[in-house]
Amino acid sequence: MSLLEIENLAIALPAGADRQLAVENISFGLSKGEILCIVGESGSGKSMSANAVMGLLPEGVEPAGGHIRFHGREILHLTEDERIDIRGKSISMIFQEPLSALNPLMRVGAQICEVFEAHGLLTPAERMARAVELLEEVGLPDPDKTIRAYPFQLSGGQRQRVMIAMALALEPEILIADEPTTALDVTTQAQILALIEELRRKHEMAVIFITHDFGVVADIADRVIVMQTGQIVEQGSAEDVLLRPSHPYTKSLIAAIPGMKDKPDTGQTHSQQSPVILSVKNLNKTFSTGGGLFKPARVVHAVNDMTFDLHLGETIGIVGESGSGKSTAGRCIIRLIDPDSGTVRLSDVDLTALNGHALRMARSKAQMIFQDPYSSLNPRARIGRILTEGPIAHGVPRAQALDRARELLSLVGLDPSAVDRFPHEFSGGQRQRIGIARALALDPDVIIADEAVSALDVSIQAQVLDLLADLKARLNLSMLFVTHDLRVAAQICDRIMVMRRGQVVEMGPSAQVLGQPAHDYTRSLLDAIPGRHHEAAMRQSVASY
Amino acid sequence: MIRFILARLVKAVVILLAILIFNFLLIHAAPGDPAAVMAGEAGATDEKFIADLRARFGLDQPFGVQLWLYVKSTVQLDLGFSYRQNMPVIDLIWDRLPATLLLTLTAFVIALVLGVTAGVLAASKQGTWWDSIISSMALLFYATPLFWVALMASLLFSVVLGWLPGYGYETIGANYTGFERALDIGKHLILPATTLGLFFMAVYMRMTRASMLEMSRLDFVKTARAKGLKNRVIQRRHVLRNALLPVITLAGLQAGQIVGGAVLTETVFAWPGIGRLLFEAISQRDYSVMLGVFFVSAAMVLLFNLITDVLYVLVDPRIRLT
Amino acid sequence: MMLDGFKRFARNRGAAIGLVILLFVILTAILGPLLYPDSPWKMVQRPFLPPFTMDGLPLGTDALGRDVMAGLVHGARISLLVGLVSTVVALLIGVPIGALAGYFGGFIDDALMRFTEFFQTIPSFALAIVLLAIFQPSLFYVILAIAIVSWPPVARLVRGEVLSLRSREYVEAAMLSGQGTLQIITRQILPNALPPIIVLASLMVATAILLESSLSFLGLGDPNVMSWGYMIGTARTVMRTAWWLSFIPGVAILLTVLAMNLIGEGLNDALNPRLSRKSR
Amino acid sequence: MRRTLTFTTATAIALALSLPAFAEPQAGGRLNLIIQPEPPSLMMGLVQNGPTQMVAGDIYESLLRYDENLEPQPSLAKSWEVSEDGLTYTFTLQDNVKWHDGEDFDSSDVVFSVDVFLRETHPRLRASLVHVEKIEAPDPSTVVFTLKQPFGPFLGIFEAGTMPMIPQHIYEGTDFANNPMNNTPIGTGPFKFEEWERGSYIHLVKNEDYYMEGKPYLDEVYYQVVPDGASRAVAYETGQVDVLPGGSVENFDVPRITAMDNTCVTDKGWEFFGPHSWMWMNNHEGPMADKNTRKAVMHSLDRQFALDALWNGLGKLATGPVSSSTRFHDSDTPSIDYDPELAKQYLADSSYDGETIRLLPLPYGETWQRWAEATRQNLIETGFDVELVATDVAGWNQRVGEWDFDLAFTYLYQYGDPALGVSRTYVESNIAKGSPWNNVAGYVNPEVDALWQQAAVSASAEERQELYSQIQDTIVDDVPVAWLLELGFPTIYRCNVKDLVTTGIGINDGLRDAWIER
Repeated sequence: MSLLEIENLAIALPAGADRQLAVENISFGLSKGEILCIVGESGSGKSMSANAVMGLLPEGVEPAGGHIRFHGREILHLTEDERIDIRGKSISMIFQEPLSALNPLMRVGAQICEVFEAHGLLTPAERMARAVELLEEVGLPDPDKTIRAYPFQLSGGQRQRVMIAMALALEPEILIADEPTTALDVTTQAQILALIEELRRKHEMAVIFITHDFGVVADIADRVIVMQTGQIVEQGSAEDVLLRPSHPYTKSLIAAIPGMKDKPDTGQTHSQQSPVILSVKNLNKTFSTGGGLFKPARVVHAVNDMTFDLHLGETIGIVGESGSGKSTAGRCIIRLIDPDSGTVRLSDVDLTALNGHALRMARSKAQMIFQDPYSSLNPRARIGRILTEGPIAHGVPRAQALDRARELLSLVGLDPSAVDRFPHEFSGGQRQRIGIARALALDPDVIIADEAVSALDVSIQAQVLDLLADLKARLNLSMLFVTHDLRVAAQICDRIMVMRRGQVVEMGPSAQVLGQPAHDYTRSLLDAIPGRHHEAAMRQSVASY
Repeated sequence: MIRFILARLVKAVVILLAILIFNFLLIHAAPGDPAAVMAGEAGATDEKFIADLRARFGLDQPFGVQLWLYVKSTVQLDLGFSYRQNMPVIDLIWDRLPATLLLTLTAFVIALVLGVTAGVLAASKQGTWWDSIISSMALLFYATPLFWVALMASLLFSVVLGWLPGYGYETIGANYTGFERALDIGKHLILPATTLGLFFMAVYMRMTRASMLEMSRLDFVKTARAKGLKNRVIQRRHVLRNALLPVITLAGLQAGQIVGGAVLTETVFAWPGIGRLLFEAISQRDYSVMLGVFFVSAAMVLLFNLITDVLYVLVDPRIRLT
Repeated sequence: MMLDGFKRFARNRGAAIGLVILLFVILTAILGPLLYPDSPWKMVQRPFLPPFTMDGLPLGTDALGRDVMAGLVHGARISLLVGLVSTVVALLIGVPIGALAGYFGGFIDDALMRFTEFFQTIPSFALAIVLLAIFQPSLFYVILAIAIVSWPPVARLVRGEVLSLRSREYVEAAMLSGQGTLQIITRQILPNALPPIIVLASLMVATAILLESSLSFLGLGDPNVMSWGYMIGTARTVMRTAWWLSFIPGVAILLTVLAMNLIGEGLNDALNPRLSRKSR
Repeated sequence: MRRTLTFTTATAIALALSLPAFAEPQAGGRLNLIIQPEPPSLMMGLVQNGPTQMVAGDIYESLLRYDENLEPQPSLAKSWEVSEDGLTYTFTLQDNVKWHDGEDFDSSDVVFSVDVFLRETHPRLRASLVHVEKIEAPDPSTVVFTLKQPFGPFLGIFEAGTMPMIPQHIYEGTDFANNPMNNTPIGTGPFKFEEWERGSYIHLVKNEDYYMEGKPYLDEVYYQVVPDGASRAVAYETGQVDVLPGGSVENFDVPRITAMDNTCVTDKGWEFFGPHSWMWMNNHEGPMADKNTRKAVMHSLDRQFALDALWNGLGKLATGPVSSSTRFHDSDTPSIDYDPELAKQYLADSSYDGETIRLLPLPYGETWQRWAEATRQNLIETGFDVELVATDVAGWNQRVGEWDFDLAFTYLYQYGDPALGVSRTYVESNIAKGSPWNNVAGYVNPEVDALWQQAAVSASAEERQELYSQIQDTIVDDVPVAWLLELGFPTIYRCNVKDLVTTGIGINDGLRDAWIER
């Protein structure tokens, strides 16, 4: 008998939602010590069944049928008191965003001790001692000190370790992990995955791991469930699903994973011979924060002496983890942030020497594509206005600008009639296309794409990347591609620049940086890419169908 | 922590200095001459009398000199001399300040305690008739003119029902001492403090309710539930503590309004505080008293702000430790 | 999005009640002079006539034998006028200050916010009293004084909104597309900061009406216009003999302010489901 | 319609006053009075405003006091003589008078008070002292005033508010204004200063060493400070105070309070002051410079309505510049009546063409504000365009003093004699910007000026009467100001408080004789 058994589960959404049932016909089992991955894109309902197990469905969302059995006992319709008994003790849970999942006003020790307190176990002193042990077990440095820390004093990875410690406190039989590594840097993600794997083995704990990332699935899953719009489309052992996917949706997802080897090596020589379009020399930017009368300011060197040339038609990837300064660099180049020193020459104009009107005019030659498709379009402006404001500001007559806007929409694969609509009428991927159209509206020489595909689901991501590659080839665009994802960079960049704490640690042709990294840091980044070791196999499996 | 308070103090001092100069300019821009008022109340007058008065007021000095003297002496805690009341301003204020502090602090505490309690109750019973009643009451108090409530309260509780004294600070000439006196003052305090507190109670209640509901939606509350904590504990330890932060901020911002409201309350209830002193001084153009009361009430507001800042810091480690 | 907001607003029962009351008050203000063409100051009957005792004088007369109903009707105009105009003036002061501070940040932000903080530190009611003592109470200065003491929250709110909107990517995109600063603030940022400003403004109208009545109560209103605050201020001395004289306009203020608050709450729920409660 | 109103207050007053106090005075008890507003100081030599006089009138005394017909009565002087030529006034002082600190009071205190202290500090007395040649103290109980020329009203200036006796041993040689003893006043009066809790009350206690055997009867007196009119009414109703002096509750509240049990009311006790109200009309410039406009204003005013609706029928219509309680009032002077039609005629004959008339109410509370509103309505109905200009006390002083008005309410005391309290507002020599208390209207009539001059220095009462009658006839025809009412201020008290108002000065010096019946 399975540890946990879910049978024909259906969960109803409140009236007025886009569909009636969040999930339906969900049936699966979970055995002791097993890691079960539930994979799906946003809106697939992948978190719902896990939340239902905990009795933590969002307000208004109710189970509509089916069974959840834990050790054979029905737990779908327990009273609150009975649930409290299970929560934290038999089944525990960790979440995506460890900062907001911890109470900002309580020390982490106290928050761990609460788990024992909730179930009336141990004396306060014993609880503290246990908390220290737990912190040690999840690999936090200096647990005696950390236990008195507040969440904001820890890094993202450390916070997630605290969450895990908390979840482990009563040695539950099941751990539900809801996208626990999505908010983390890739190296941290690798560590957390390793930790979960290790703890699972040590405590013989079953894990339900919810994720959107097939790489992660490949790394840790024993069994996989693939979900699409509230339905299970495929489930089976990890090997079966990943290497022999049967459902077209699963296949398309696997195919959409950005690969490392997609980029042909030829581009490099071609673009290196063309003229330099953007030249950055000795660019520096420091931030100082929290300075005050009685407090020394903290200085962060966000961009440290950056120098490179971008050739016509070339794409350079700027890759790094959060806080590496990659976005700051992009914004300094385009003068959204004023650099402290250094020069940025765009064609023949030194952007750092300009100001006011001259800067506004010159900057039309360098445009940007932004990360968040939801905040990059003015919610109160029609698409037509969004696409024409720039040209009109540069003196193009309105009618002409509007014609051009329609053209651009077709170019990025949208219907020209979109000019009359508002951003909220479009999906994330469509908005990103509009963002790209806007960047193109001013016929720029250089485009800076700042994490342009990071917020998108993997299948959309692939489409947008294809679009960019296509546009690049057709329009001979020169591009700076800022991203945290080496796989994405590999797909589209001619050269790659790796940044860490404001420093460029390595720069070279993509194949070289990815294939024979010269710097340890690059190597550690590459190693941490989830699913890396299974990639070739997976790719082949999809290709063979 | 100490550094934080020091920084706040320095800021407060700068604001106080700015207020000093501002008040001085403002009030000297006013038409009307205190010498003329005093002369008038003396029943008759002649040139010499007014000239003498002007000299005694320092009103014959150049404007800049008056300002400089004012700032200089205020910094030395000398708020000038009220020739109308024939007393140093600081003494007048000192006499009245305890009454105002008692009134405003009591009102503040009433408002905060009742407001937060009601807010918590309403939030925890969201959607029930408890919630509706509390929310409606709060809306009602929020919309009622303070002076009108004061009038109606004194009419009802003092005149019609005769339960509570309707004016004053204590029973005059009763010569109570010790506990009896405290009790007597306490009785006199009930009506003014409650009416002054009602409006702010409504504000805090609404804020607490909204903030509690907002906090309940946050992830860490879900974490707390996932731990198996009882709802009561979650509400108190996780939701309320976090929900109090915006309430504290709001309370700090409204300190000025409480002091301002005291002018009305003190006038209606004959409460001998600085609010009433201010109103009297304004109608009599007693410059030094006006300036002094202004300065002191602004200082009071800054003190309130400082207290709420410290409270905030005590509750929120993020400020204390960065 | 706006349409959704309107639906949510209309579904809110409190807001609907508020809207009905407010419409009634507005109608009274507009039609009042037609129904009561005579000056509300006209002494028409013997003083202190209680309500419902004489035809044509449904609410009786005040201390000078003036028609209370006429006063109430004419007072509606003044209360609304003071509430609306002073709010508009406060917005005209507060929005630019907040927008500039939030957009430019740094020194400008510091300077403007110190300035705002300074106005917030002075007890606002006392400031209004002093301003009127200086300017002499007339409708113009009453409105000005109320506006002067009520703009700081606007500035703070707008600053906060602008500060967060300023770093939105579409604003950066607008900068890159060559739009000028003024255009960015007015076309890209402020329209998106509008919902919380509208909510705050509706609440400010309520506060301004209360403030006007408080000032009139202390005798600092314009003596040439009949306002509700004036009526209570006048009736306060005779509250013991003619309690209805202060009760009736008090209820009028209460209802109007309540209506504004209900509408404000409705707007808040409709326009910023999660936002703006913090901002006050 | 309005005329048919009945006001019961007036009848109540008549009843209360018709009961003379036959009973034997009883000693002891405490009296609580309202004092409004709180006085700035109790040192009556330095400050002479109303509240100061009311409280300090029990602490300080002068040589004389005056009955309701303004006949002089003994106070610190037990007798006095006036020489035939009206130039020498000789006062004999009471025996055994002591200051509150135990020092003896004698004639040198009188000389110091008048010749040194008050000459320096008291503008109103200073104006009268110009007639005085010298003041001498031939022996400790005798004081002799020698005048430069006869001064008709001279015997009327020995009231405590005009000429308080100041202790020489405390003030001689000091800076009067900054003497620390100003906060603990020392006088010779029936009550001693005990405590002043600012913002709350002033506490006086019985002077055990008072020179009159058995007096005062009361043990202690509390003057309570309550700033709000409604609260003052509550204080009386709840029994916390026993006496509401004139002006301490709004007139609108008077009928209700006087209807209470055990409550008496009197409008006596103001004869010496003769509070006389009028509207200043700006004769200097603007519409009111035209006599016809002024007459139009005067005929527009429904003063009887004001008297009934605003003053509860207490007081009288003023017939001219001199109050009926002041000496030399001429009741035959033709008065100007309410006549809207006549007013419209005068207005049509005037140069007025629709300018906005700026009307300044007196910022002394609700009654005055209502009065201004009613007046504005009266004037609007005649055809004027009137705007009320709201001011506080300071702004009122400024505007009136700077002649920045068209019409302005005011009232002034007459101090018993036209030469003391009336002529000052009508003579040309008293036109000067900066003060709201002189001839603010800017009335100029050299003929009348000469008559004022003559009347003041005449020693003969008959001659003075004739001159003053002539003056009243002329001025009433010129209408330099719009006379309104002789104000009646009601003193409201518990009926078991006896002998509270016994003089023309009222409770300002009345507590010497007051007692409480039990």
